[in-house]
Amino acid sequence: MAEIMVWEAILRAHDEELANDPMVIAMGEDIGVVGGTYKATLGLHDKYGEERIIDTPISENGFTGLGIGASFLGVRPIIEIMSVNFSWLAMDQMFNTAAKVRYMSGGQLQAPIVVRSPGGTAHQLGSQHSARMEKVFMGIAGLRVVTPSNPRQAYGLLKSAVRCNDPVFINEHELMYNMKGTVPEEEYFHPLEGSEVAREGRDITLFGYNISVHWCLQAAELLSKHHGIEAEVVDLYALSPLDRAGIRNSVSKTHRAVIVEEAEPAVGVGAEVMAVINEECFFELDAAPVRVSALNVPIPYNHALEKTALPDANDVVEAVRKIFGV
Amino acid sequence: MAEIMVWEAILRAHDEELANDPMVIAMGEDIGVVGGTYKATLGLHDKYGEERIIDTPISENGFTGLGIGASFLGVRPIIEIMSVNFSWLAMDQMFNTAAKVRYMSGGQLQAPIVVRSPGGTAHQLGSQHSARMEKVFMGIAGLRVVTPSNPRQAYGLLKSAVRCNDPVFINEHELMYNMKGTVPEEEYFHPLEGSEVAREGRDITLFGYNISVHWCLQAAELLSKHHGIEAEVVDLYALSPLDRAGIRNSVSKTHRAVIVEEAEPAVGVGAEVMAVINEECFFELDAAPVRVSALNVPIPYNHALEKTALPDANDVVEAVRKIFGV
Amino acid sequence: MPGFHRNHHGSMKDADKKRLLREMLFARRFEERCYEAYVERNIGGFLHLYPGEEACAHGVLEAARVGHDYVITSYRDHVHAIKSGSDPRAVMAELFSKETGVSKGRGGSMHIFDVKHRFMGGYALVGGPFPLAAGIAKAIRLQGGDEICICFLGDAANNQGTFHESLNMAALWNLPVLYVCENNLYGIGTRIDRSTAVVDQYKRVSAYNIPSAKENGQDVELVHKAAVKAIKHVRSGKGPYFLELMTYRYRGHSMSDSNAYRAKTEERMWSKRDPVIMLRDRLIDAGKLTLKEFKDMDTEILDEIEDEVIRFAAESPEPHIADVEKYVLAENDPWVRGGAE
Amino acid sequence: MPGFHRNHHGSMKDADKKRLLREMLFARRFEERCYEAYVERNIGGFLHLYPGEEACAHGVLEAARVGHDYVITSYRDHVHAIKSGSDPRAVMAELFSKETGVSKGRGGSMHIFDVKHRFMGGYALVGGPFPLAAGIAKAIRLQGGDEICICFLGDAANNQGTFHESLNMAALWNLPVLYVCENNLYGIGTRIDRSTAVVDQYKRVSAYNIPSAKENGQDVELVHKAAVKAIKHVRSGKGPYFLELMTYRYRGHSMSDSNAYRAKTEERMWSKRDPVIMLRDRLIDAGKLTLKEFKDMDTEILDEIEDEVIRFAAESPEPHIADVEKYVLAENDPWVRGGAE
Ligand SMILES: Cc1ncc(C[n+]2csc(CCOP(=O)(O)OP(=O)(O)O)c2C)c(N)n1
Ligand SMILES: Cc1ncc(C[n+]2csc(CCOP(=O)(O)OP(=O)(O)O)c2C)c(N)n1
Ligand SMILES: [Mg+2]
Ligand SMILES: [Mg+2]
Repeated sequence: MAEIMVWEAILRAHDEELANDPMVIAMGEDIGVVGGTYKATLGLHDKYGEERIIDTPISENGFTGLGIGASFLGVRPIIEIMSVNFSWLAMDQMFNTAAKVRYMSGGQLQAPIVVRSPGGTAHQLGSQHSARMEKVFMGIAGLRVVTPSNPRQAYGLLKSAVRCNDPVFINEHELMYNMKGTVPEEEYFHPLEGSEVAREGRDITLFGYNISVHWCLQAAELLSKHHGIEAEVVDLYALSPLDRAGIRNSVSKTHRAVIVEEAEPAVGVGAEVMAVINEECFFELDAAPVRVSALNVPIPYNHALEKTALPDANDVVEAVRKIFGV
Repeated sequence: MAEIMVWEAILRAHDEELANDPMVIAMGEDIGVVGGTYKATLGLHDKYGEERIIDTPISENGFTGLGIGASFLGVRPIIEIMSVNFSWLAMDQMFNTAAKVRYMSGGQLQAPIVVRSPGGTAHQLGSQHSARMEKVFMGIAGLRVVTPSNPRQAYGLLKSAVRCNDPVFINEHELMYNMKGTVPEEEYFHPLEGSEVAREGRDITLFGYNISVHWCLQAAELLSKHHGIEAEVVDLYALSPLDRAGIRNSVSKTHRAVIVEEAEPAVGVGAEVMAVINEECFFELDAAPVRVSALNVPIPYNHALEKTALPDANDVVEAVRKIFGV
Repeated sequence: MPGFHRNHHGSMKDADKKRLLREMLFARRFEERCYEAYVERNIGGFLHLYPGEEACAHGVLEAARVGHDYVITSYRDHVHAIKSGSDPRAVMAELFSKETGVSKGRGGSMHIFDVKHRFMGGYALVGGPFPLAAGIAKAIRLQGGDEICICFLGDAANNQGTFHESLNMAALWNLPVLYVCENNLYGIGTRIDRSTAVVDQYKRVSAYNIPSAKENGQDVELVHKAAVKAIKHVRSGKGPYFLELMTYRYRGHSMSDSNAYRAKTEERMWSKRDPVIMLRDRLIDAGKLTLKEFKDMDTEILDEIEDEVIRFAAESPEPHIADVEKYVLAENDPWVRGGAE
Repeated sequence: MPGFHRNHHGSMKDADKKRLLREMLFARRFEERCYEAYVERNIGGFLHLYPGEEACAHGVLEAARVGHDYVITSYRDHVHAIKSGSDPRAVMAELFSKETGVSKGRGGSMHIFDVKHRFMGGYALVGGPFPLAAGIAKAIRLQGGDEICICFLGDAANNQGTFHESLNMAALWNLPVLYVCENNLYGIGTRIDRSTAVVDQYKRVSAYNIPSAKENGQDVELVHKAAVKAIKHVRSGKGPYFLELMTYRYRGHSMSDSNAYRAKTEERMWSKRDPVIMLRDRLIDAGKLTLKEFKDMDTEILDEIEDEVIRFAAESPEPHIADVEKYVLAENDPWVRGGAE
């Protein structure tokens, strides 16, 4: 098992999939000659050439649509949208075409594209570069949404996404590209559905995804150390479809739940997981489920304001303490 | 009190606001010479001229952005997006600019635009003309979202939206433009926040908005007649911000809740209302809250499939019966 | 059924002209019958008809290799599908929302798909097909074939940002795509000069260095000739081409449109340039056809539409309700579970 | 502080040239100091600097009525704001994320707003300002003023769909907007010919029938002259205009960019066309300035930036944490409750 960074894991997945199938291509702004803003495609332009590693014009809806059209003929484009904030421009093609074409063609066409994008708040990038949009993607039928919390998932989810016949959106995180972790030496495909128990516990379940898994894990350590509360941490790497069974199983064991999301709360992951809990195991609950979310604001540039707007491990600890009254 | 249709109510609001303030303008595809696909601007082109009643090219992001830019200088554009499905194309300007400009300019600029769009599933319009996207709009800080269920609301909400200094999205419904109802003869401004009790009841609360209010009311009648269950129907005409107090008050009285939404369930109004209930009055609940939603599919053209994909009053009745075990 | 012989050379033989006449007349009658079926409530949703514009699809696709080249268009798509090789019965069955429809009754009028004939749809978002067509062309290049992609769209669609983005990429990457602008002078009720600063669409593409031409879209022979040239350019690897065809739709934009915004004089003027009548009269004048033959052909077509097309559509079964959740995602895709095990 | 005298006529007086030289040198030093402040971690987020391109903003805005005309641009916005009348101290305070910043520390480098000087921002989405500028121009028309809107954007931004949509509307509705393309040959690391089929940006706007010109963006006098002509056109009610200025950025796209994709020979060539040096030498050659005077000016500027600008920014207070939810929605808007009662 090698220790590598998230960006290296994504690069490795690209490289293996490009080598495996000549119909795999990568496209996006500055992903070719420059090798990608976060180095996810570094060196691939030299290796696979410009027909397959494509620097696109700044035309998000256009190049996403182009990728979708190519995918109709069996091409498997891995499309990078440099920041999730720019994906609003490409939503038309993602949702009106990719997510619906299989259905409205009666199963004749499919759009096996992968769209990858960093989708969290980094440091002081301001309102127009700090949106967290996973909730937008996971609400529309016909699209899969996954979001890795570590290099192993980043590698394995991309590999499976490339091969899967559905359009898949991969929500990455700008602050996590340099995060290290072990990845199997041998080829590995991560399931696109399900969830993972990142830490076992019996007293409460903390649901996280992507960066918030790490806040949950930190919080769990603090809770264990200072309050003797053993929290289970469930990593919801698949946001659409959500792992209803996984959610039910953990809550049925712990009887308490906190959902931790980086976005502002309205119609988000927190709300959806709460709804699933209400639907799946309401009478197992010993306390009201709680969501820990960002404030309902555009993200400010000022660092202290930014920090205030976003949740962190301490907020998770506070939420759990309130539930237990300690 | 006159009985008029929803489209007439919207037209009247346009007309009054255009007469009231020369900086109010209307823009959109075919809203001028033709008078609007749903007649919401009929006759205004002749009355106010083409500088103020603007037929736009098919350039949704462009003309929405143009409206936003004009609003910076105090113009109050009422922008029609012919079908909510096309609004994906304009999301960039709506969310990256209109929803964030006040914040990121430190309060110097505001974008007092109104965007109106029919946002429900009509009859057999197929996958690309049947999206229900209220959930997308209500998840992003900085934008208000309202959705009228009758002509009075349609009239009064548009009037208030035009005058309000925030960007407001009004989610209308293609099947409701010809729905009749009374509207005050005198000028009337409907609050942009809050909720309305559309029917009093003591046994359970049915939460609806826009068209689903009518399904809830039908269901309430059936439940009363056949099962002696008196349902309260709460009309959530404001989706963002949601009326937390209104939700709490009703559920604290009835102790049971069903949320009825036209969209596929994930991260929708149902999930959000459930989350609010969990946060506001979890221990008041005598039963798990339930959401009645569309199936998780793009909308099929075939009428029977379409009907199957969408919820209706019978589904609401079934959900309530299940809760009461009758 | 209309035949699908192909004709890739400049001039046309009489037999081809007669076949084309029949195909165009068939298209006319097919669309008129759709109108009736809509009034009879056998067709629902939005219905956009093609009468008046037949020479565009027929002239262009006559010059293409149908079934080999890829075709993509907007919601006004029935005739393009049929000329691409779709069985008119399956197209009508789609409009009747039947399981035997080309799109299994899920698509409807705006979403005719017939992928085995390489008719790639049928899209309802104005401007949506521009990048899809470029993408299909990109795939052709990657796969090394000699197909081209032909994208038909309306004049008003050209104001969508996707036009600009797609044409730039198509030119930049030298993609084998032919964009055909069916310029019928209106986007719904908005006349082109009220939406578009430069009304000559073929001139706009100089911004992408794409060669282009403008042609009378009512004369199928002229359209064919222009298309032969355009397709030759694209197929030879010289990159994209843009062909503007001046045409007119006789009916309203869709069934709910009364056409009130158009001057009756304008409508009358265009009706004198009817593509079917023009070709018919030309053949009669040349002594290759009699009026009687034409009328017989018409009767035959009307009968065929009624006895075969409508009947097939009417008698076909509806989709099973239980299948409503089919086709949302791939079925049993192993990668969902992380691989084949 | 640089002065803000205006100059709307073709040729420039020596005093104006000297003032412009000082302004451009100030802009250069301001940006270089930002670089240091970023390294010192007083500035965060993305930082896009303007060295090399000073003649564009200065030449164009010298020909405008600053404080009267509206200016809008992208993330590379500090210098445009200052030349529009913003206090450099408030711009630096913004970069230091202070409450005294132009945008109260909420915006940051990419979101400089100074509405009292009619500097309308500072947007981070490439292509976002195109329609906003057209909208501002539409508002000007509705309000009947003689202002114009000037929109500065990069070359790569022109591939965004909003370019096409906005320029069409601006031409169609004859809006008083001047689009200035600062063509520095790259969009981040992608050279223009690798993203754009027609690299001459001023030619692309023939697709909208918008008059245009291309000018050497390194020579502030030429820029000024071209801008005077362009602004005259727009202000006289003749509709939009497009001005392409050929320029070059010395630094990487933003702080995280090493410029590795550019040839050193290319960089050297452009450094010989430095807008500040060019104007300086011209004034020296004409006997209007000595090198000593220039050096003194530079020292004075550096001191001013350190003693006034940086110091103000450093000493200013941060926003109150408690205000984090301010500016999301309007405060106490009566219509939220249905009116004033
Ligand atoms: C993105 C989008 N915007 C608006 C519409 C509504 N709409 C449907 S067709 C049409 C006019 C299109 O005109 P044109 O491109 O000239 O094609 P034609 O119908 O004349 O063949 C409009 C505005 C749509 N379907 N999609
Ligand atoms: C919609 C959008 N897509 C992509 C980006 C990322 N991005 C920021 S600047 C830039 C290059 C822009 O180049 P150009 O327009 O030439 O301006 P320059 O930076 O050269 O001044 C890109 C791709 C963005 N900010 N917004
Ligand atoms: Mg048209
Ligand atoms: Mg540039």
